[in-house]
Amino acid sequence: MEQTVSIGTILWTTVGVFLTFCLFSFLYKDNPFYKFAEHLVVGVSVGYWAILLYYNGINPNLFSHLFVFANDPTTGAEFNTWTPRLKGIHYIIPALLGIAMWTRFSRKYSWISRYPLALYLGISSGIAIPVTMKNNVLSQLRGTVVGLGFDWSVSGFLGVPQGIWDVVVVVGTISSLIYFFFSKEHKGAWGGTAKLGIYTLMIGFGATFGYTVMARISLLIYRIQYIRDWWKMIF
Amino acid sequence: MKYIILLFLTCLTLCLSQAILAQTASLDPPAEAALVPSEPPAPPSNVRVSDLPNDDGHGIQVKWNLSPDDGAGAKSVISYDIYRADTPDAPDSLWKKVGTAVLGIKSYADKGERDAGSRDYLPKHTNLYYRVYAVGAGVRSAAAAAGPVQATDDWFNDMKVPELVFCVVFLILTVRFINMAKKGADLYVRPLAGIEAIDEAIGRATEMGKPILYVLGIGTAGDIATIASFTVLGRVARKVAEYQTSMIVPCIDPVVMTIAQETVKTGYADAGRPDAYKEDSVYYVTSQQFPYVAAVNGTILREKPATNIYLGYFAAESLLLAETGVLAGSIQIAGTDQVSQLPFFVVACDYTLLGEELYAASAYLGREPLLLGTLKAQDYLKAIVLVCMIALLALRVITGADVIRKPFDMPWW
Amino acid sequence: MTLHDRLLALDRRWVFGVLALFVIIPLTPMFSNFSVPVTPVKEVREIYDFIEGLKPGDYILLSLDYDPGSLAELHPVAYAMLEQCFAKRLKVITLTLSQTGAQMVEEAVKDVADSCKLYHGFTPERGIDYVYLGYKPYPGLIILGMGMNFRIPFPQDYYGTTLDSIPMMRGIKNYDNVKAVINLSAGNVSDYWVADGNARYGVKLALAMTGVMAADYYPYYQSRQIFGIIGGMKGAAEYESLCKNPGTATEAMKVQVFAHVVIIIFIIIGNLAYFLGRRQTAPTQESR
Amino acid sequence: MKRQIPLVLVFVFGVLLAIQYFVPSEASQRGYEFVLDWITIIGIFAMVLGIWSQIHVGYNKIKHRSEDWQYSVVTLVSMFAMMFFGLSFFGGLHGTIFRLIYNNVFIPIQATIFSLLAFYIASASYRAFRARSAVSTVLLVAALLLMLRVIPTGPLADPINKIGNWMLLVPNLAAKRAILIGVGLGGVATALKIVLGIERSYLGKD
Repeated sequence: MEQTVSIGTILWTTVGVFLTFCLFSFLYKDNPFYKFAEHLVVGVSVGYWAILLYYNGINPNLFSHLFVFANDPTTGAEFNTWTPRLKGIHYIIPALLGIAMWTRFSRKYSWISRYPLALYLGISSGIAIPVTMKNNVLSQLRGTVVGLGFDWSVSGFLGVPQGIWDVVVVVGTISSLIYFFFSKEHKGAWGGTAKLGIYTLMIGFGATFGYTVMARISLLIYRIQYIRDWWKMIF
Repeated sequence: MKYIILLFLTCLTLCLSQAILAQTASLDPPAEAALVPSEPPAPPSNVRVSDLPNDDGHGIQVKWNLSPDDGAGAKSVISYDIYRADTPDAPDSLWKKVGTAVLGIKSYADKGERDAGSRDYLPKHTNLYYRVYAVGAGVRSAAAAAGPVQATDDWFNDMKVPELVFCVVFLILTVRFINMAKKGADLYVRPLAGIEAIDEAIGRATEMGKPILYVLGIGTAGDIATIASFTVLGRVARKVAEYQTSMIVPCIDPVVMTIAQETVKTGYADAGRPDAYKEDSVYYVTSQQFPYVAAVNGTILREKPATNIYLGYFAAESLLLAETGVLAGSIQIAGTDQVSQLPFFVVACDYTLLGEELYAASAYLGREPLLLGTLKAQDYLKAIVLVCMIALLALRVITGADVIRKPFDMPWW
Repeated sequence: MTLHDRLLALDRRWVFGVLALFVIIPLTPMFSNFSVPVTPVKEVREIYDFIEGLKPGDYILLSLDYDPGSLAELHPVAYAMLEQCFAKRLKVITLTLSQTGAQMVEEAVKDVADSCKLYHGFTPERGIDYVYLGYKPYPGLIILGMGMNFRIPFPQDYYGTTLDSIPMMRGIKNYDNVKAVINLSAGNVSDYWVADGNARYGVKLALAMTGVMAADYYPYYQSRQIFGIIGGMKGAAEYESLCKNPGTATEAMKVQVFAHVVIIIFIIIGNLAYFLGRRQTAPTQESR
Repeated sequence: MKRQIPLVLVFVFGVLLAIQYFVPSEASQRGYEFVLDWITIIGIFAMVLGIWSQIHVGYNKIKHRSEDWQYSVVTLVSMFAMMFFGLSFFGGLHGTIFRLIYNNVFIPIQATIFSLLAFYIASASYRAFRARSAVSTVLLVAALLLMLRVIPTGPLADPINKIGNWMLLVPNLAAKRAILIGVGLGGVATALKIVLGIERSYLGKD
C-alpha cells in the first residue's frame, strides 16, 4: 500500500529519530551529540513549562479571579479583558505573596521572600499531617485486617490454606515494622524478628525488581519500533 | 435522564418488535425472552430525608424501605431513581433526577455542588422534597414525596475520629519526649549505616577534591519527602562547609530551588563560613522529569562527584541516576518514601535509607535533643500500631471473620 | 588478569551491547519466522480449554472493557479469543464498558470476523454468529441489568438494531443463556464483574488484564470466583500460542524472552566470576 | 520581623490546615481551596526565579568561556525559542510550531531517556545481583524467579509462576505495608517538626 507522507513529516520525524540516537549514544560514553540533545531538551522543556504555566496556571488560578474574561466572538476562545473583577479581590493576597518571591532579586529585601516560603511549607505540612496519618497509617492498619480474606477453606500456594498465608502477611508486616524501630538495638529475639523483617523486605524488593524488568524492556521495544517505522517511512 | 430515555426507547422498540413478531408468528417461535412491559414493581415505602452529615451543607441523605418486588420475580426492581423538587406538589417537569441506586440499596446521598451556577447545585437552608421511584423493566412507580428537608453545615466530621485520635496521641508523645530531651534525658537510638555513611562520604569528597551532588528528588516543595530532604540538606551543607568542600544541588522546581538555597546558605552560616556559599551551586534545571534526569546524568559524568546523595521523592529516574553514578565511581546514598523505587536504589546504591529512615536522617545527623524526641515519639506510635495489629489479628483468628469485621466496616475507616 | 577478574570488571557497555543486539535482532524481518516456545500457565490454559470444550452454537459473552491505552497488552487476547470462538462456531456477544473503547472494539470484532474467511473458510455474520452491543456508562448498573435481561441496558445493538430482531439474540435473555463471561479490562470494571456479575448472579467469569493489575486479582482465582486469568503481554502470548495463532503479543514476547535470558545469563556469569574470585581472595567487604 | 513572623505564619497556617481536615463546613472548604490556590500561585511566580537561575548559570558559563559553554547557548536559545513560539500570536499552546517542537523534540527525547532504563536495569542486575550474603542472595533469588516467569521453562513454568505470584502477594505485600506505615509516621513527624518550628533552616540565618 502506497502511503504519501509530506516532506515536513519526514523531516520532523527524522529530527526525532536523530535525537533518539543522540541519547542512546550516552550508553557508550558522554559525547557532543548527547550534550547537544541534553541541553536542547532542557531548554525546550523550560520554555514549554513556562508557557504551560502561563496559559494553564496563572490564567485560571489567578487572572480569572482578578480580571473579567470574555469570549472571543469569532473563535469562542476566552481572553483576558484586564478589567478588574471586584468579586475576586481577595486573590490580591496570593498575588502579593507571589510577587514577594521576586524580592530575592534584591539583596536587601530578599528576606521578604521568606514569608511566602514559610506559608508554602506551613500549608503543605499542615495539610499533610492528618492526611498522611489516614492514608499511610490507618488505611494500612485497616488493610491488614479487612483487606485479607482469612479464608481457611481455600487452598493457596503449596496447598496451604489461604488463611495461613494471610497470617504470614501480617507477621511479615509486623517483623518489617520491628526492623524500623530506632530505639532498640537489633539483638536477641528482637534482632531475630528484625532479621525476619529484612528478609521480608528483600523478597519484596527482589520481586518488584524482577517484575519491573518486563515493563522496562517494553519501553525499549517501543523505541526500536519507532525507529523501524521511521525507516519504513523513508525507504 | 439518559437512562430514562433509554428505558422509554426500550418500551417503544419492544412494542414495535412485538407487533412485527406477531405478524410473523407462524414463522418464528414466540420470543419468550423478549422484554414484556409488565406491571410496575411496587414502590419503595417510608422514604425518609435528612441533612447529610459531615458535609459542607450542600447534601441530603435519602433513605427508603425496599420495594416488596426488590430482587426477584417477573416485575423485579432494577434500580431506584431519586428525584428532587422545591415543592411537594410540583409538576413532573420540575422534579430533577439526582441519582440512581441499584436494587437492594436502601439509601442515597444527594451530594450537591456549592456554586449556584453549576448544574448539580443544591441550595443550603432551603426546603427540598424528594421522591423515590422503583424502576422495573421499562416501568416504574413512585413513593410519596418526602420532605421538607434543609441542608446544613457541620463543624466536625465524626468519620474522622480515628485520625484525630492518632494525631493527638502522636502530638502528646512528641511534646512529652521533647520535654524529656530538653531536661537532658539520654535518648538512645541505634546506629544506622546509611546515615553514618553521609559523614564519611563528605570526608571522602574532601580528600578527593571533588564536589558532592545532592538531588532533592522530583517532588514539589510541598511533598513531605522533599521537606525531609531539606532538613538533611541543611546538615549536609553545614558539614560540607566545615570540610571546605563544594556541593552541587540541581533542582526540579523553582520553589524547591529557593528553599534549598536558603537552607544551604544557613548551613554555611552555621559552619561559620557564609562567604564560601556560591549562589550558582543550587540551581534550577527544568520542571520535567526526564529532561531533568538527562541534565543531572550529564552533570554526574562530567563533574564526577565523589558522593551522590539522592533523598526525596523519586519515580522512574531512581535507577537512571543511580546507575550513572556507579559509572562515575561515586559513593551513593539514597533514600525515598516511594516503595516501588526502593528496590532500584537498594540494588544500585551503596547505602539506602528505607522509607522511614529518610525521615529519621535529620535527627540522626543533627543529634539535637528536640529531633531525637520526635524520633522517640515515632517509635512509640509505631509500637501502638503494632499492638493494634497483633490484637486485631488475634481477634480475627480466634473469633472468626464477622466479629472483627464489623467495627472496620464502620464509615470511620 | 584472570578470567574472573576480567568478568568482574566487565565494562557495562558489553551488557548494553549484548542486550541491544538481542532486542533488535528478533525484531528484524529475518527473524519473523523464528519463534520461541511459550508454555502457557494453568490459569491461561483453563480459559482456553473451557472455550474449546464448548459445543458449536453455545453462547459466550466477551466484555472488552479496555481503552486504546492498553491496546498493546489486551488486543492480542481479544483477537485470539474472538477467532477461537468463531472457529468453534460459538455465538459471541460482545460489548464494551469502556468509554473510549467503543470504536476500537467495533473495529477489532469486524477485523477478526473478516479475517476468518482467510483462515477458516467462512465469514461469521453479524447478527447470526456475533453481535456487538456497544458502550453504555455505569458498568455496575449495566452488569446488574444484564443479569435480569440484556435488553434492559442494551435495547439495541451498536448499530441500532433492536435485540429481538437480531436472529441470534432471540430467546437469549440473560446470563443464564451464556456459558461464560470473559472480561478483558484495564480498569476497575473487573471489580464490578466479580462483585455484581459473579457474586450476585453466579456468572462463570474469567479475566484478562494488564500485567500491572493481574497480581491483584489472583486471590479471586484462588478462591475460584474466576476460572482463569490472563495477565499482560505474557498471558496474551500464551493465549496466542494455545490458539496456534501467533500475533503481536508473540512477537513482543519473543523480544522479552531474549532480553530476560540475556539478563539472567549475565547474572549467572557475574555470580560465577564472583565465586571463582572469592575462592582465591579473601571475601570482599559487604555492602548493601 | 525576618525570622519570627515567618515562624508564626508556619505555625498558624499549619495548625489551621491540620484542623481544617476535620471541619467539613462550607467556610472551611472554601478557605481550604483558596489557600491551595496560594501554593499554586506562589509556585507560578517562582518560575521566574527558575528561569532567571537558568539564564544566570548559562550566562556565566558563556561569559567565562568555561568548558562546554557552547551548549549553554543551545539551552538558552531553545528555551527562548519555545517561549517565543508559545506566544498567543502563534496560537499559544496550540500553535503549529510549538506543537511540532513538542511532538518531535520533547516527546521522543523523553521516551528515549525513559527507555534507557531497559539497559540500566540489565547492567544493575549484572553488577549487583551477587550472592554475597544471605540477604543479597534472597534479593537475587526473588528477582531471578520473577524474571524466569517470562521465559518458557516447560514443565517448570507452572511452579515458577506460582512462586512468583506468592512472592508478589505475600512478602511483597507485607514489605509494602510496613514501609508505608513507617513512611506515614515519619512524614507526620517531619510535618510536625516544620509546623512547630523545630526545623527552621529554610528561614536562613539573621
